[in-house]
Amino acid sequence: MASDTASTTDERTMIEERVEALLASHPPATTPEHEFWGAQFDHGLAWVQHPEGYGGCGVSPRWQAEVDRRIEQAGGSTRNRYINVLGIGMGAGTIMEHGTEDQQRRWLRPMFACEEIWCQMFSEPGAGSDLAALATSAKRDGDHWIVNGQKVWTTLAHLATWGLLVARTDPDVPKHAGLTYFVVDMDSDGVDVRPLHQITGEAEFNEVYLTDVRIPDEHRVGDVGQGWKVAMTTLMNERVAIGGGVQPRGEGAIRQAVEVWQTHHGADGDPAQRDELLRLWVEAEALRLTSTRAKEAATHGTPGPEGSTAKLHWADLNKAITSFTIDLLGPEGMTYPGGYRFTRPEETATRTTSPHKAFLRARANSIEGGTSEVMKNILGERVLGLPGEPRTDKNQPWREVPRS
Amino acid sequence: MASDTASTTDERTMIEERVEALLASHPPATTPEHEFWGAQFDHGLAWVQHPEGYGGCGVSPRWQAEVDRRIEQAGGSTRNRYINVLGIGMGAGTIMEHGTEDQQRRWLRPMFACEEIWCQMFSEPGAGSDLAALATSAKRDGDHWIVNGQKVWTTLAHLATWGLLVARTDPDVPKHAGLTYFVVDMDSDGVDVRPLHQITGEAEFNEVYLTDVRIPDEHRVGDVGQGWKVAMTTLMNERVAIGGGVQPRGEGAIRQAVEVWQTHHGADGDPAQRDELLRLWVEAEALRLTSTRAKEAATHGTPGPEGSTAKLHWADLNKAITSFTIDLLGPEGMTYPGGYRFTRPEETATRTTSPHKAFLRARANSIEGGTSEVMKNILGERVLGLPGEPRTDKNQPWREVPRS
Amino acid sequence: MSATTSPAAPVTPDAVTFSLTEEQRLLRSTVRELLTARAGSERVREVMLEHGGFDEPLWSELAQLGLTGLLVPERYGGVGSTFVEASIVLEELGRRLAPVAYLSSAVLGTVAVVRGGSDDQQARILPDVATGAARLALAHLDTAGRLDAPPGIRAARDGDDWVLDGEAGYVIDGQHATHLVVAADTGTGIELFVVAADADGLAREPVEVLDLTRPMATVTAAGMRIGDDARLSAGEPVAALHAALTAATVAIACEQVGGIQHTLEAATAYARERVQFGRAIGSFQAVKHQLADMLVATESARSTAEHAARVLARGDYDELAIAAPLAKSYCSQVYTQAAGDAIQIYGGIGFTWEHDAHLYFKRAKSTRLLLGDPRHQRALVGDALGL
Amino acid sequence: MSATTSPAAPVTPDAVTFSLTEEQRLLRSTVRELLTARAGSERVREVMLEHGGFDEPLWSELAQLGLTGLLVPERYGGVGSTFVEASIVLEELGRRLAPVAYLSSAVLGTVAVVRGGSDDQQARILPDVATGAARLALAHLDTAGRLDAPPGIRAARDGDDWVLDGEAGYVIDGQHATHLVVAADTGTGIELFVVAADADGLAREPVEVLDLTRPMATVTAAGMRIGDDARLSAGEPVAALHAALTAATVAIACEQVGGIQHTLEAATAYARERVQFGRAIGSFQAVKHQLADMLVATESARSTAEHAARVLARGDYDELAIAAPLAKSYCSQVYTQAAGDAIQIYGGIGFTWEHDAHLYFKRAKSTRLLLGDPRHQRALVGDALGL
Repeated sequence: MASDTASTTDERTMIEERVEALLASHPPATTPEHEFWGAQFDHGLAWVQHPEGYGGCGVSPRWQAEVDRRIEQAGGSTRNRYINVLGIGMGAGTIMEHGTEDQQRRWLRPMFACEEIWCQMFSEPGAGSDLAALATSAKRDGDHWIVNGQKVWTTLAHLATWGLLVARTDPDVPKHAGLTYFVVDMDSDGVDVRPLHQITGEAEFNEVYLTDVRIPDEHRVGDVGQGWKVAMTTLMNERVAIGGGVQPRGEGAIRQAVEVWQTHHGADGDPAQRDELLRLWVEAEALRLTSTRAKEAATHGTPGPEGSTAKLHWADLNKAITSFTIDLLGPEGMTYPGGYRFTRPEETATRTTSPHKAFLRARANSIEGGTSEVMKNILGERVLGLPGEPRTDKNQPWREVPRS
Repeated sequence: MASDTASTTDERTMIEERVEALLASHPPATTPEHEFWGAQFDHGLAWVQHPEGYGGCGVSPRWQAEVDRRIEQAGGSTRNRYINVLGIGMGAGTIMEHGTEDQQRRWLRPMFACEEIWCQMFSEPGAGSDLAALATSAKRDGDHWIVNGQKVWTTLAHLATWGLLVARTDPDVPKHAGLTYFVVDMDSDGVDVRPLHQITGEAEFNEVYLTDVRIPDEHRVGDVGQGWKVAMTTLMNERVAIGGGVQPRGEGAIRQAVEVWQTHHGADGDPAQRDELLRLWVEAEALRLTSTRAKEAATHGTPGPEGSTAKLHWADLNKAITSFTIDLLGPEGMTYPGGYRFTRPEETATRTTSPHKAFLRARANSIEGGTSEVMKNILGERVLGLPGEPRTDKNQPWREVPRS
Repeated sequence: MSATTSPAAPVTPDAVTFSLTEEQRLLRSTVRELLTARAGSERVREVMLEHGGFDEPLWSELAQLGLTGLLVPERYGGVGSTFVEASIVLEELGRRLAPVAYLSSAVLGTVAVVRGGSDDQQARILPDVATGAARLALAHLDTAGRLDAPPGIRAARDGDDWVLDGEAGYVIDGQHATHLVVAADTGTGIELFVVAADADGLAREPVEVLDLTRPMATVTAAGMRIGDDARLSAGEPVAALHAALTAATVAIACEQVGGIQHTLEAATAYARERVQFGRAIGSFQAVKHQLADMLVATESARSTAEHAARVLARGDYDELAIAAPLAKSYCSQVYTQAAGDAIQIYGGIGFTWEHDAHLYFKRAKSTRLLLGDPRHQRALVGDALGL
Repeated sequence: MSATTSPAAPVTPDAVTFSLTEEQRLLRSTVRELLTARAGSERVREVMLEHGGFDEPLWSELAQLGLTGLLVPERYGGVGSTFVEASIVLEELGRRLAPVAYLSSAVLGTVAVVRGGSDDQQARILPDVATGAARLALAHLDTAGRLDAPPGIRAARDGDDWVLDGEAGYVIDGQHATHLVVAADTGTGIELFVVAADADGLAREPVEVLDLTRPMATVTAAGMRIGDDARLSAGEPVAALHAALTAATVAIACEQVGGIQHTLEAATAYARERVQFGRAIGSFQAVKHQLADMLVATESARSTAEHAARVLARGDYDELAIAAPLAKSYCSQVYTQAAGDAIQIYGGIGFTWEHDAHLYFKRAKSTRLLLGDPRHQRALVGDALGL
């Protein structure tokens, strides 16, 4: 990495001092997690790029990784970023950019301390890839809004205090123009959260039915009709959050494939299967190196296309690896150890997932967070500069656009 | 096969009698080919479905295979269907359906006897998949037409007496409506045939430059502005011609792959490569069985989708097999035995082609006769009933449609 | 499944006739109508979650139509049809994922008894199989389900009797069978025994299966004593077992074609109806071309399965050594690809439990691995070809 | 290429720095400008058809920039750069398919002499290599080009001399080299000899190559007598050969990345311009998604090649045993796929001799097979990983 310039040296010193102060006043070993995270917020170390008083200290966001690393080294927990991922990873940036000062003061600290969990209500049964076509309506009623509709794929909704919501406030203008962004109190009357069971049987996600839900206008984020723009901020933050980490070599799905190879086949294994295992291993390593390269480019401020290709590449590869792992299991691949359970999945599912569950779960990789088809459109149009398709739905009033 | 009905029994008898008469009056052993084919035409056995006097005897076209089989059994040649494939396979049906009686009388017999070779001038540099966008113009000049433009991929143009041509006679109407179909005397002034060298170095195809070529109006086929409809008849006949034959098991590209496996690898070969060879063998056999099934369905008059999928399947598979064969050759795959020759390929290329040339030649399989992309649109829309894409070029005057 | 036939050069087989007779078409529409009425998604889900994956009322209806005894000779109360008729039923069952013991009893068990049993034994067992009153299941694997290992159950001679011990894994419909055909390792070879499923010394434990519409069991024999008349005594037991497994290989391919066809049709219908960005998603080339590829693959898969069924029907065992593994390897590849692609076309809804896509996806994967995966089947093709 | 390094567990390697220094960036733009001016398509075609695939004027210009001696130590008149600099040159050469003897002389030959030659021998040979006046080629295979067979040329001791006999196939740039590095089988092992290409007893015959931009020769030695000072005498010859081949493996991957990148850019530009059905073909998802897939693959291919070059540059031989074959296997797969897909995107014009698409398609296939195909390279990765 290039050596620090003068100003980054100052920033480094400031960061180090703040971390030391935090760890001195709130020793991780003896401080309850929520309290520690609150203090971290107060020390300006929650989102370092935020201004003072809003959980930050106004430096480049790349220092955050350094802060987190030091906290973890000192035995502190950063798992709030995981527990409250939709709030801390996506909601906070949105509220900072588009929220009022009152909203920022009210929501950010309890969010970071995980005293209040957040969820995101964007997708609908009729609006998946075509998010801007969403139909949930919000109608003004004095200083309140009355919301009706149905949202799907809302992770954490069953635990959340607050929900990020995009709703249609004007059906008579083109679809992107008629949306407004709100924060919903998930305890409001008319909010009905139901588990959504997936192909593993478990309910990792929820459906949320909204029936005459009243939202005070002060919980609107951004102007009326600006909901698409605000939602884009949330989604941009999502991509940053996803692209953040680089796993060690051989981690993830390929680790399980290698383990099954070693336990079930090994030196006597079929050479055709060994070649396929190695093909996948090579591809996983190629992807990992690309993520490393992307991360390095990002810290040097010259990100190239390598950053935007990772999600697409990973989705296809993860499906291929997890499916091949089942083939490696042979007859055991016809089983589902433990059977199907119609419960909520455990929190730390990723580490302990069986190859069988991983195989089923992976089918969603090329759908969630943007289908592979949509990702390819984005890469083709934004990175490669290819023209878009003829669109009929962009300028027509939403009310007149065909929907299913 | 279902047993013959009464009327098919009559047809069979008639066919058998005619073939016997032909073979008796023109013994293949002693009759020159051209003369034999002429007599075959006169006996109504050239295109059995044509009416008497036009090379046929008015029966179902499925009898043709029987006629050809008997002629071959008796030592007669049917290679005129190959030598003059564009005329006999595609032109004849078009002229029968859309031509005048004079045209039919003038052209069909010399065509079948291979006294006159035919070529087809449809594609242009700017009109490949989008054939209806073609730009070659034909302007009326009294009882003639003056043609200017450039055609590509015209097999046999260097040998042809006559060319099937589609040209634009009205640029101010939508593209499909402004076309007219002609037959061009290839010896006319202004017809310039140039070899088009392909990636093997050889010139299997031609470019044809047309500069102020005069065509008498009596060589127009179909009405002015009806060129698209007439051209479709030609292309339909092409598909029938292509889908006709079913190869024996293990023939074609897979035969070469198996041979290379046996000569270069055999029992000690890499199991991963053996598995890949078998995967391709299985797929080739699956395709062959599908062609068999399609042929059977066609003779029973209830063709299903199996008929339209063969070209697409074959193109991809042939590319895969020929490419894998080069991999099987190992270092020898880096060679091009005989070197690149910038000549016309020999007529019977298919039988004697090296794996190397087959590998290069196969790249065109998914382009010629309809790209795989166009074939998938056709299957998706016509067989599966999926809707088409929004089109802007269909109703606009041709002159105003963007082109490259 | 070891190739007992002579290696066949890549000679073009005698052409089969793919077209159906009037009777066969009637059979197809009869079965399809029955299953449309009785094996809808709701019923299949009820059976798989609440009845252990066996639909007894549906089985009775199939039996009343004579379908459970299609492959049972007429002299033992069956229909004595060819495998072409069975393939039609199997395709329709596969199309609906109908949870009945057809593969296990009407194919595997029936073929084993027909090929291995004496006239007396057949007369004793098959009439009940034909009426559906008896259901056979085949226990021939070890607990790991290895195809190249001896059976997990051993048989030892003790006077006039046999004593069976050991464990067999992955017994299809094992817990719903009334009788088990047990392939047991005698130390010097294999013998087949037919035993009552509820006999003393025999225990059955359901396997936790990926595909809930196809239950399996682990069968344990502990000092189980049976008379020699339980041993199938006509013909070579290995040949009978091989015949049963080859028939099952073809049967699975036929069943897969039904699932593939359903997958194509359902995904196509969805792509015609589902609108995003103001157009049906099937108008986008990304979806349209995926479905066109699926169509191409479906047609070729069908050809391989129908060919194998006809080759089996006419008893051309040389060709069958190629056609059976070829069909299963190809159909398995196509089914797993198609069922996965369909989920992608459905998008989020295809990932939910309430949508049927996952049932086909699981059936595809499970049948891909059943009796040998595509790689294994391809190796058999290669062996038969001498490659 | 046999793994002389210890099997590495899948441990994450020390991270390399992918970013370029200012000097490296300057190097790239210098080379790119030179090749844009001197190695356009017309010139490449002229050289491949009329000059046997070696562009002598371009070679001189590369030499004047010091690029032919990038890997030659400074004390022998070279630049003494790391492999990262060489990888930059290789990528640019691959982007243009520039027909020069870089892989053969500046990589294979240079590394063999640096690793195998005594100081005297290096001082005798390398200064001319650095100036481009001498060009090395490596003759190490048998006539069939088998990687697992002994060299096709044998060396026998005769007094103080050696006598060389036999035939070596697939010698890259063999007919344009001034000197050959011959790996010869002594019966008890391998020795490396440096001999003048026009020496008595040595003959060179061009191979009819698929890729005309990369000439190869068959080299025949017939009773060729040479002194022992021609034998590279420092270090283990097998290790020197292995080092040269490993460096070439990485070099090919870097060159492939250049070709892949060009393929992506050229096909994308065409898809933006070419109009059919009233729209640019790149607006159709069939084309757009194919290019998006190509972009994804290109980025990952680049990562593997750049990583391998950096690992080689820092001399981490344990990691190199993974990184080098990994890069070549992956880049080969991506290149052959991309070059084939590009022809499809171009349509008919891409099938013509006049379009450049086939040159890249042939280079892709040829380099895929050069020094071991992806399957072979993957096996090496597996060996290094202990899988």
